[in-house]
Amino acid sequence: MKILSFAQAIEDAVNQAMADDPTVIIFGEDIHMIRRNLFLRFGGDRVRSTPISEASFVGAAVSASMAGLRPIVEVMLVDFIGVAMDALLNHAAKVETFSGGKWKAPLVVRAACGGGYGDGGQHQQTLWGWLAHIPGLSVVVPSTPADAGGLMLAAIEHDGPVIFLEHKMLADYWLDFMGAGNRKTVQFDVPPAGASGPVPATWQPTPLGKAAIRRQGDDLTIISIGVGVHRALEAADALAQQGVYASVIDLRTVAPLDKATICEMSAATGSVLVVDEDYEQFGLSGELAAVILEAGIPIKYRRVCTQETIPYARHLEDQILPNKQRIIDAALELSIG
Amino acid sequence: MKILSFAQAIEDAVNQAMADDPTVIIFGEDIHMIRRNLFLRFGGDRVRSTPISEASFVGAAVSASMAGLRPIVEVMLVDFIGVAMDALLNHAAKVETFSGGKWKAPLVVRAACGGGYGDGGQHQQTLWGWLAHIPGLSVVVPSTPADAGGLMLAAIEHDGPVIFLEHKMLADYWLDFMGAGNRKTVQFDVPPAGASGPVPATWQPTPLGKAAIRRQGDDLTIISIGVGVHRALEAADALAQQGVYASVIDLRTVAPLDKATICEMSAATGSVLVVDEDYEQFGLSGELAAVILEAGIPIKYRRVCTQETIPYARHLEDQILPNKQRIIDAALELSIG
Amino acid sequence: MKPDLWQLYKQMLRSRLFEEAVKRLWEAGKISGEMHLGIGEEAIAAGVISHLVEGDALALDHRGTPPLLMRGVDPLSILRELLGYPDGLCGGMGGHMHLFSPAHLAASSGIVGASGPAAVGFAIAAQQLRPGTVSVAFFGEGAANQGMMMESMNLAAAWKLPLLFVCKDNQWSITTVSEETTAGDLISRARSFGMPAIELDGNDVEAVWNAAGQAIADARNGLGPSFLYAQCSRPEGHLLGDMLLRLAERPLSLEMGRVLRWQVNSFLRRKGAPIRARATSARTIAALMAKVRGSRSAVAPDPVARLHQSLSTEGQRMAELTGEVVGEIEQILESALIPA
Amino acid sequence: MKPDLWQLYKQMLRSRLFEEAVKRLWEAGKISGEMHLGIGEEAIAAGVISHLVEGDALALDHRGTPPLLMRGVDPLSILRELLGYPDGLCGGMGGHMHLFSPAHLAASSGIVGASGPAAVGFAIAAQQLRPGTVSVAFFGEGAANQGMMMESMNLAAAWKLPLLFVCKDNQWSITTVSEETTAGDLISRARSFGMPAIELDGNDVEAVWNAAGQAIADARNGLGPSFLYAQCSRPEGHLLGDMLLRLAERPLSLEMGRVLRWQVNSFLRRKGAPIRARATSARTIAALMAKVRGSRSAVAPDPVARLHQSLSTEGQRMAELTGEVVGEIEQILESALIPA
Ligand SMILES: Cc1ncc(C[n+]2csc(CCOP(=O)(O)OP(=O)(O)O)c2C)c(N)n1
Ligand SMILES: Cc1ncc(C[n+]2csc(CCOP(=O)(O)OP(=O)(O)O)c2C)c(N)n1
Ligand SMILES: [Mg+2]
Ligand SMILES: [Mg+2]
Repeated sequence: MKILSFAQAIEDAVNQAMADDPTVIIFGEDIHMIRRNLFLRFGGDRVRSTPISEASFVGAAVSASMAGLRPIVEVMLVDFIGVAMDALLNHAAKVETFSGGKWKAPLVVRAACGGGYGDGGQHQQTLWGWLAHIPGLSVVVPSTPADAGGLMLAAIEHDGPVIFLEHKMLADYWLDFMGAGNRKTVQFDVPPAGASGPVPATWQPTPLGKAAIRRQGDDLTIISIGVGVHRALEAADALAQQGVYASVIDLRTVAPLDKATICEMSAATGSVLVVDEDYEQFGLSGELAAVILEAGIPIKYRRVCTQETIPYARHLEDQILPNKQRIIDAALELSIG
Repeated sequence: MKILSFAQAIEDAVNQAMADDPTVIIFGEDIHMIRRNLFLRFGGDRVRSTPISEASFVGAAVSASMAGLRPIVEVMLVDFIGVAMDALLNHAAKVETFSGGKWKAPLVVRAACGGGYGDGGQHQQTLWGWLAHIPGLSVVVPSTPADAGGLMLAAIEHDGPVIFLEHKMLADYWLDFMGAGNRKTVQFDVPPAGASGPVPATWQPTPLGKAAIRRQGDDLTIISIGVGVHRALEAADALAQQGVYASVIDLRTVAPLDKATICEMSAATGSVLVVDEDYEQFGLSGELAAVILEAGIPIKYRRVCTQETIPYARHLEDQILPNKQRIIDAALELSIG
Repeated sequence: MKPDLWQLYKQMLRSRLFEEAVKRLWEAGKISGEMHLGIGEEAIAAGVISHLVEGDALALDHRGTPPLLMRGVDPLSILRELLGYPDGLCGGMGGHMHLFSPAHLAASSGIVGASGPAAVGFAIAAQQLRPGTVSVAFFGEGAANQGMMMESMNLAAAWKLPLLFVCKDNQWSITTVSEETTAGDLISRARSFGMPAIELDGNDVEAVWNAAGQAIADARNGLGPSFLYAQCSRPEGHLLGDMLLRLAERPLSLEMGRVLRWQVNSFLRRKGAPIRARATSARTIAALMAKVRGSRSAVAPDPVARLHQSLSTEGQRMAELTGEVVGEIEQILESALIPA
Repeated sequence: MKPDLWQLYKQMLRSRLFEEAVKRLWEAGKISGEMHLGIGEEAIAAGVISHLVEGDALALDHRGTPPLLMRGVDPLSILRELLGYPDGLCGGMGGHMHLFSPAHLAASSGIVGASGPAAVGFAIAAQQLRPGTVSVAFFGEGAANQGMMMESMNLAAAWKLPLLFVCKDNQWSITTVSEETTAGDLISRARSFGMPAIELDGNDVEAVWNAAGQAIADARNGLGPSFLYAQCSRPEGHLLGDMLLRLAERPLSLEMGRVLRWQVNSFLRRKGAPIRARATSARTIAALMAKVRGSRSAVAPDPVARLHQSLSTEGQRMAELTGEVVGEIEQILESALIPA
């Protein structure tokens, strides 16, 4: 059994994909350093560092994918997608429909996301539910090394645009780059089971749109994604000690959404708690409520999400991002109320 | 009683605001023609035509608002906001939080939205639920002339960023510009009560975050916004003939959301049908489900939204946008099921 | 090398007649939405497109029909797309701003400036997968102020991409005189990215053909991108039913009456700009309408008429060619209207 | 006019010592997140900021502290912001990339290129509400490739806005040598928008002061925007804990060992680029590290040291000034650490 860090798992899967398929190329800012191992192995033609021109190079990734390449285009942090949003909203997401299904755009937009290291509200967003609003985009958010590699491979192989988000609390190099900066004087709440773990010797794609059940419990169903899954599991442990037993679903992909698993697990407990680091309003947490209601499943419902622009100071940020205590409180409210 | 068209009502309110407050200015592409009456009255300093550089001029509106102006910045169609999204996502929406509440950005982003005239998927989006996902933005979508003027005045007076969306099926000049082009040979399903109606002699701001109840009925509650409200009212008339009585709520503002009215009216019927021209997934329709569930109100729930990229051909588009028949079908499903 | 002017003329005439057919169908209400014609741009499209070969790619803006036609896309399938039929080029899903032909690596967009990034991505794929092929971006002078277009010029030049930027300058972006919103000049702007930039008369197909030929050959040979800046005029206005054009087309008195009425209304209202500023606004609008009238006048250059004139010495051949093209377009029009 | 060099030196020294204090606090783990220092940019900031008066506005990037300090924002409140205290400049909500001072019309952003639009909006407000005031945008040479920055240059020039673009060229954007991603040169780029553009040594505060003074005076007089392009070097790297710098700081052998290890790993893997291409990649990375080492060397220009040297002839005055500034910063540091 191979053990890799979250980041190594992704790189391993990308390595495999690039070795197997010469049409896979990568571009983005500082890629020669951020992906130096790939740069050294696959050379500067396939691993290209760009100017700080996201609108142009994300747009270019769309047409490059239409012309036979399978680009992985990196925008560093998902927060920076604002300047390139037109490429996703009006191009990547719409090529297939506009062309009457005759043309596809198989690209991966890769970005780091998420908070918990005190970098302020322009660098710690997650935005996965926001991106998933646009029909035509798939949005993938792994929580373990095995999923990270498997979903990356699936994203590369998928015949449409996929946003692949790696959370900075899981991808150690991002956390070091932006949070630690080689310091021993700062601590972060990194979930061990997400930061490193067993992976297969050869990567197989993990299917998009298939949630994973991380824990079974009869009292309530916690639905989460990314780092939230680990927070939910910690909370579930604590809840179990108080006699409240929670299931924990890891969605793994926001879009497509695994409606079958969501509904089945929600029906089983009748109580649903959504733990979502993305903004609360008009996003993933609401969509889950709608999906369950549409299926005619009566539930009690709570959500623990990010309600505001993320503050800079770590103690303020800790209160705003979903944390174990908020999850426990909401779960208890659900199971009592 | 003054009767104005939807478009005239907005212009009338803007006229009033500009006359009363010299810090109100307008900029955007082709503004000298699109707002020619304002251009003629208030001159080229306050009504400025821009280059096709939305990222820059929407960003400029944010800082101009911070420096004492109250800009109304126009991006023609909300679809074009993609190229300027960073200005909203990372700047307009965050100035107040970042500055610790010490600085505000009182700007209005004005855009036309919506489909129904066969212009394809890059020019007919609504995106209101998408924009509302970002904490810090208010999103306003009037459905009548009186609301259009009153909400525009409120948007201008509001001390934060407001997105003001005017639907092309209501704003006649947009429909003529993009749909009719002076032709007598094309027809559109323009809701008469939205396109023209009574307005006050002097505008008062219509408060943001206050829904309007457009119809009372005991069997189900239809929640909608913009043109959808009119479609819902038509459907409600037809339903009444089949003995199904629907309430119709016009949200008027997506953010802030009038949770009190939504919950009260939903509890009253126990059946909620959301009619939302924006994309279905991860948006307004889901948020409404969440808000109602959070309030502990058990409901049956359906939604009639736009599920895909909007097709070009009018007969295809008609099937995808929420229409009277889809609303009736969903309502009957709810009241039988 | 000399261009085959007859061949170019044929393409230009086809395009012109096709656009005129589109206009009629649109006016009859059979085509929905906005309609931006490429009338007036035929020489630019023909002069560039005639250099393209299998594997070359095309990134188009909201006036994509002429380049697509000239590139060899089936005119009938374009027309049926515009009519919204399931057997249209894009199954009725795209429409006139979203015409896509994978076989020709040709993609359009209704987002101003989007042909820049699109051409960059096509050029990357060319570099990587099809060395010796090129990518072409068509766009208007207004689009040159869109950030992603400028970024694309930088990116193309920095990466020495096989790309040709074709800027069609008709002086207008919708109702705005682009000069007033464009600082400096576009030739200098392109050159500042280290790209060769050539200014030319977009009504002179031979000039376009020559310049494009050289630029495309350079691109094929790995010398990087170039910028073609071609003046043209667009008698049909920005789109069919153009508001400015409608106003300007009325007899002078009527139109001035209308402007005067706006002006008077605006002057009568208390509060507002000083009278001088209001008068300046009124003059601005009047000047715009005068400018539109000018661009509609009989003396405005027409690339098709111009080439027609110079080829008309061979009357017989011209008659035959015209007959052939008219026949083709008529035939297409007829087939286009057959219900699905 | 001659600048008051002592006053400029004082500002530069304050800024330097302040940034060094920030560095210590960051290293001690008391400041979170990324930390981009303005060390090396002091002459540019001082030469520009010293011309600003009440009502002028500042649009800043991710290295906003030096300009803010020099503009008169309370250093203690900045430091307490970085430490995340509720009485910090932004109540602990903003942090170092989002420092805002409404009183000084100064706003920062962590989005590269955002200071362009921000300065445009400030300049519009200046034109409209406070004639005679100006707006200044600070940004790096990397940001000059961001679309909204280029759009902003066009917009500012087209509208003759009272705006000064200050491009600080340290040659790097994070780990990328900006030259390699920037086509043409930035002076030509700015000039292509019809703006005056001045290239200068950003380590020479007098040169910056002179050029900025002229440009700002022009802007105040309605002559429109200018572009200042100032070379500088940034010994602390892109941010504290800079990865490239960390690598480059190791003794040569160790570092080369590391690169060799990557290289060998990559060479050992079947499939991938031909050996020559792999070797090129390895050389690229080695060259980057060499370049970083160069910019860290003792001979790298330092604007503070340079001015210090030329003013040191007046030893007594220098000693007094140094003492004063050191005292101020020490005092601030002490107060900054008092818990809320
Ligand atoms: C991003 C964006 N902004 C605005 C528009 C609206 N719009 C469509 S065409 C056009 C003018 C384009 O001018 P130009 O590039 O010169 O092309 P032309 O129409 O003159 O051929 C504008 C502003 C758009 N489609 N996309
Ligand atoms: C839109 C956007 N893209 C990327 C980044 C990440 N980033 C932060 S600083 C930086 C480099 C900026 O280089 P330059 O403008 O030269 O400024 P310098 O850091 O050298 O002062 C990058 C790419 C960002 N913050 N915003
Ligand atoms: Mg034009
Ligand atoms: Mg730099």
